[in-house]
Amino acid sequence: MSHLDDEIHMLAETVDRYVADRAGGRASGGDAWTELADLGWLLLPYPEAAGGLGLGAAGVSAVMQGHGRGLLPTPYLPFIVMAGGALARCPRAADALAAVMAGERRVAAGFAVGRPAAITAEPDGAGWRLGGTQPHVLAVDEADAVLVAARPGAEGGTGLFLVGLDLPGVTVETYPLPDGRRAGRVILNGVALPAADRLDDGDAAALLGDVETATLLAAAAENLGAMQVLYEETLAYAKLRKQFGRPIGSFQSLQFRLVDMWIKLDEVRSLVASAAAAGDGPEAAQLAVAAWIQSLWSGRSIGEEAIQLHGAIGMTEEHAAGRYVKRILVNELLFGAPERHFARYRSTMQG
Amino acid sequence: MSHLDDEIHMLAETVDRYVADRAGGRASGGDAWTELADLGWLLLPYPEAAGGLGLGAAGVSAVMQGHGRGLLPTPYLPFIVMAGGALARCPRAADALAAVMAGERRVAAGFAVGRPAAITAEPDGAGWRLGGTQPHVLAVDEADAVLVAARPGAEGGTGLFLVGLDLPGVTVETYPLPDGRRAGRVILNGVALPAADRLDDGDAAALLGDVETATLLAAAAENLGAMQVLYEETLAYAKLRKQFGRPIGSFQSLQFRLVDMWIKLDEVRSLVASAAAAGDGPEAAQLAVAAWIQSLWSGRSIGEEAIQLHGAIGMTEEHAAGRYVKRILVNELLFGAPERHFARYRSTMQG
Amino acid sequence: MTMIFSDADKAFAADVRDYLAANLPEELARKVRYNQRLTRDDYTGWQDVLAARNWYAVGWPAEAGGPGLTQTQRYLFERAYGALPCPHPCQFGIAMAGPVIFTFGNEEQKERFLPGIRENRDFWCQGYSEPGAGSDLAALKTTAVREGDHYRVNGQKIWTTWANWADWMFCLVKTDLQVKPQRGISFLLIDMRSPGITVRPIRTIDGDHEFNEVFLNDVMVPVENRIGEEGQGWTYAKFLLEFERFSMSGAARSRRVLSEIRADAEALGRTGDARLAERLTGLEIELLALEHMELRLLARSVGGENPGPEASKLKIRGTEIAQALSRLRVDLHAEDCLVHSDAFLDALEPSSNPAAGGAVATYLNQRKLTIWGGSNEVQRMILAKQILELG
Amino acid sequence: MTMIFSDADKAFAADVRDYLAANLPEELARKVRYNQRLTRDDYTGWQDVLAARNWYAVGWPAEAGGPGLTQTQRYLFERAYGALPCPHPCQFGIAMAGPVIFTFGNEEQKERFLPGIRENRDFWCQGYSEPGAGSDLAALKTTAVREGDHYRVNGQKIWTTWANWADWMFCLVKTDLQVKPQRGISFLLIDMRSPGITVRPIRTIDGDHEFNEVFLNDVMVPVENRIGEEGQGWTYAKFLLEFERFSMSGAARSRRVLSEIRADAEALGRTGDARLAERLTGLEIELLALEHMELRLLARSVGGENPGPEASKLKIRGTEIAQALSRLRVDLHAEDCLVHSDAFLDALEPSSNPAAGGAVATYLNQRKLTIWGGSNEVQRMILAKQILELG
Repeated sequence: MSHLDDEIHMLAETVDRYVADRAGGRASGGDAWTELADLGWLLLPYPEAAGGLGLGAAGVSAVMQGHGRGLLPTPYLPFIVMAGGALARCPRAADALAAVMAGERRVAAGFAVGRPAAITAEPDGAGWRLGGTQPHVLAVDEADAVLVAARPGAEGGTGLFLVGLDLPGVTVETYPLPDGRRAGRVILNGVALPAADRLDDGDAAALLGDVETATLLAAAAENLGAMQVLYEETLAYAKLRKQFGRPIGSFQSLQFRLVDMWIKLDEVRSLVASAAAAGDGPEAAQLAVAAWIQSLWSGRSIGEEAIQLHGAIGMTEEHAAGRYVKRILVNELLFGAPERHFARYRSTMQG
Repeated sequence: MSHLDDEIHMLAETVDRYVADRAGGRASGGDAWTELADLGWLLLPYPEAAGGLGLGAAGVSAVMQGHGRGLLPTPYLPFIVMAGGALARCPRAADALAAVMAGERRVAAGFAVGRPAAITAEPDGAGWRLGGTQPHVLAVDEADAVLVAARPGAEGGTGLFLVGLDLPGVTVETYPLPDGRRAGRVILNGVALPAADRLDDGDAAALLGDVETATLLAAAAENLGAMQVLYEETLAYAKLRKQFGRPIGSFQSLQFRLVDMWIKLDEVRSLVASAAAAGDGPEAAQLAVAAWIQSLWSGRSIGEEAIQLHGAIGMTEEHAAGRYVKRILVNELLFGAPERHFARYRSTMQG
Repeated sequence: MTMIFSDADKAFAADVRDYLAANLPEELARKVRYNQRLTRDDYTGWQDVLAARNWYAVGWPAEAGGPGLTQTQRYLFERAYGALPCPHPCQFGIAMAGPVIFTFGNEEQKERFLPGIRENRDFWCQGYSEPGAGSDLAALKTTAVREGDHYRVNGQKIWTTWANWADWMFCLVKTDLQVKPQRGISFLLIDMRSPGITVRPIRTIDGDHEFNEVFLNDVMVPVENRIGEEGQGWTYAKFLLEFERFSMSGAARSRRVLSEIRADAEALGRTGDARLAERLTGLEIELLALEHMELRLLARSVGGENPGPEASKLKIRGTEIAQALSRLRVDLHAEDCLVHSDAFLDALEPSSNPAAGGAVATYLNQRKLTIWGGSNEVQRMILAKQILELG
Repeated sequence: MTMIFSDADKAFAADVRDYLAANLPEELARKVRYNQRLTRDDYTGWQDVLAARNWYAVGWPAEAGGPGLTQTQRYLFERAYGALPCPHPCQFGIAMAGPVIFTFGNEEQKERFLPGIRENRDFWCQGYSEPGAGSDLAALKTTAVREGDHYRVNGQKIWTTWANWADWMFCLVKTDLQVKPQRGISFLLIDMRSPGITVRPIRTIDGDHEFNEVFLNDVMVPVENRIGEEGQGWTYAKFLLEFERFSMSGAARSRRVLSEIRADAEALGRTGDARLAERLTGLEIELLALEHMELRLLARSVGGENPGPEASKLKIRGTEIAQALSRLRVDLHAEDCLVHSDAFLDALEPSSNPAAGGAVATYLNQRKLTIWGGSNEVQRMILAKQILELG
């Protein structure tokens, strides 16, 4: 086992404990984000040179699986993987990244996977003036700034701008997502920024592509965590619940469906594990996209089966099944259905 | 029950007896086509005004279900439904149709469903000169003529030409289809025809569209007959065959699969019955196309399940399952996969 | 096998269509169209519109005070009804309590209960399921002990749709614990205002409240509220099941939903999306097959044959198709579905894409279709045993 | 969990790839590429090429005379092998008879049989299935009665692949009819030239002849041809099963078929077909998931853990994907698949679209994948019991 494998293994154990503590009501009661900072998770994916722990996709995958298993509300994905991931790829964003890693600054992600930038940036003297509406910015009500992707004037390409939410011209309208997480529309109305707040090196398209890949893998890992619970709960329920005088798990047609759930879970688990271990490069990107697509195929099917096999109890708000199903569904709506990523997948194929 | 219903009911009983006789080795031993003529089946679909029995699609459906159940080799579909159906729609083809109905002339179908005409016709004095190759002409080795669709010179549209197979310039290369039926390539090399052998009234496109719809319904009915046998054989086998000390039909997962086969069969049966009873018009065309598509969806699934549930025995040439599966598969290859007909289906939709 | 409609039938269908179209309030149609939540008043107000033509208890024979429609007219009624965004009328009185009462009740019971159901004065709910006894009625635990001219009822019902709105509940209870379950169950009508009844809401994953738990604690039910004989409740419940399955294809509703999704796709400029067009066409053909399965079964029951257990196929395919449509709507609207709010679902707040507003809630809500009314697994068991005769 | 290949491993993979590419005859590659039928000489000729590098018995440990590859090298070998249109080597000697002999056989048996298998001199077949006993070995009926230093064997085997070509058959027989089946079965090696053996061909729906019935009529088998103890045959058969499932994913072959279909689609100018592109991409991702499930299981067995019953998942998904690919090829070539002839399949006749020529026969042939080697239903039963622990 390599050194990295060791660290990831230890991290996964910490995540398990953290999730179990929160599930068991043993959460600290303090600010969850501060807890994550104390655990070192905010540093975890970034390169050691930048002050991070260098655990990359493997580390993110472990933390995100925990988010899925425990349905954690902390915005690790948008703040650390998306916004922080973009900052870590911008040479001039070292200060902002350091503040993110320290938990001092909470930056939301003002860009969407697979969608062109919704914001425009017009040159304005030495600086910029931003306008437009960015929908579905996750956890923006917990952020103090948003990193937006914008189309800069006539020059083309995509720019990355760090926008404080307290700036004049910034409005945020928040709303609950179907799974209970919160998001918001960020409306920029002629927001003036100094030149220094544009953080990319001329065109952010390529780095945003990498961030999107990392986002898909992180979301796949979260889905994996969620569907693992769905599978385990359904299997346990099938052994317990009796109908017609027998445990329903003794009916062969249900056994086969549970076996298929187990296989679908294993397909996601295998792709997420390989993608997380693959480092960089086209094979890693291919595995990440495949992991995301498979996580939706498997997630839909495991989720629907989990509700069906639980019967009416699975339909209730009190039971956990629905919450897990909604988490996976909302992730799909946020990051894009399988077929929307087929072209991306094909573009990563070699030979 | 209407008069037509009565006649169809009697016809279906005759078809059942005919199929049972042939399956039981009680076939006459004479020429099968002459038998069909004696039974009146060659007259059956055509209007009474043309000397037919006026039983239309309902009559064809009954005869074709028998072809499917009994895997009859007689080329009723290409000769009576396709070529004869086209002749019946050509005002100047009364003589040819009469000869077909009498069993005196056997005309193969030189056109394919959903494909443009493969033959060209150049004006040549008062007549025409035909060239090109028509592939996959069913049972052409039993025919003495072929009714070809051809693109006539500069005038556009589609013409219908009756071509004797003994004419100079006509070559036929026959081959077996994967299900054992025979087809052939008809190669026309400057075949000279008098003007009178062009049978359509200027453009045959619309009438060929109607013939195609009738062909799809007839082929759906044949598929229905075939999958009915597959279902019945599989159900019977599941009750008989023991594994792990119990009939395999007592295993719940198999029971559910058999139920799904039964439902899929019923879906085809319902659409074929409604389409056959619907007369003419857009609703009839819509039902016919839907019946064809459903017959492939159900047919694939019932066929694959029939082989799987029979186990290795279903893989053998001696067992009937494979022959039925191949009949349905070859029909699909001849007349086009489901998605190829989606546009046709949509064009028949009202509102 | 053919189903040809007479001129009288066609005129009837036109009458239904015209009356419904003229009397469906615009605001209510909008709520149904966009899958917003309906209130008790939405339902009862609309059912009054139906009752005014005696079309609320539309399936009842004339002897029971119903319109006495033929099977063909019933079919045409459902088709016309499904084509418009009308609320699905509450079924527990008209399709369940009513038929049991007019088939197995005595004259006094018929006079007492049927008018209130037919005229939409009483709101009914169904007390079948219990914790641990869903599709398996043999496991019922609620008891009714005879004490003079009353039963003392104790137990708990669950998944009781609209118990919170109901005036009456028809209920399966155990009156004999000694015999095998099929012989010891009775069918009681219980006034929901009786002392000892507590209704507790169950919220579902779509955030809605239609299910309830009903706790029965020493509830005294007059013996005259028992339908039929003591111990025969199982028979009456079975009698209802086949009716229920026959009406559970939901084909007319699915036909409407399909056309709404197509309209939404056009409004969103997505007609050129080949994958979407294929999914729509594919579902359209599946639905056509369902409709013609239903028509054939109908044609046979016109001929006097009881649909019997075969009707399970309609429930299976109908619910599968309805669920597929609810998923297709989510896929069509994609991220537009994210802006979800109870205020929209309760019709308090407008939305820029209202068709997306209720899409997720409907997708989640429709998961129930394959669970309730006898889960689809139970339907397949019925077909395997009773039609395929697999042991 | 990571699988990083050492430089030595990479060099090994390159060596395999280069050797196979240099020694695969063009005509043979073409036959495999176009799903034409292979003769016994096609197989044995190619297996000689493998045996020349001791790569026919590629999975054997060094003690048994095999190459003693690590699990990682095995995986790399399969991957390189599957990438080329090489015939699938006959498995019954190298993957079944061999491992049982070198694991449970005595020294004399090892010396007598292993070299012939390893060096591709003896052609083996497998005598497990009987009429009425396919995946259910407890129902075996073939008997072996001890008479001095021989067994007298009577019975019938069925679905015996290549019995018509075989020199030897390994065979499960009943040596004790009194005990329960799991204790009364023995494992015999039978010379196919023994008097009393009759082989009758079974033609399959694709027109091929690879299955046979084998009738055993008073066949005298020396006791020294029994492997291991009398009555322990069930144990040896079970030992083989997990190996078999592990090798039954067919992922490498499916990867090759997928790239062939993509090449065919390009040759036919169908790259713009969105539906085709989606099906290809979808299957490609399913296959990638299969490959990584396999890699993970491999990584664990590198760590010393037996793959165990989990390997059933590879058999299930691998065969499902292979069947889907065989269907996709038929759909791609559509009516071009109609021109079917035994002459083409036997490589006697050219075709204008050779990729279509064997498409239907292959689709039909591949139906066997989910039936044999323990049907996929049996695999699911194994997983339900042994992994999910469902009673």
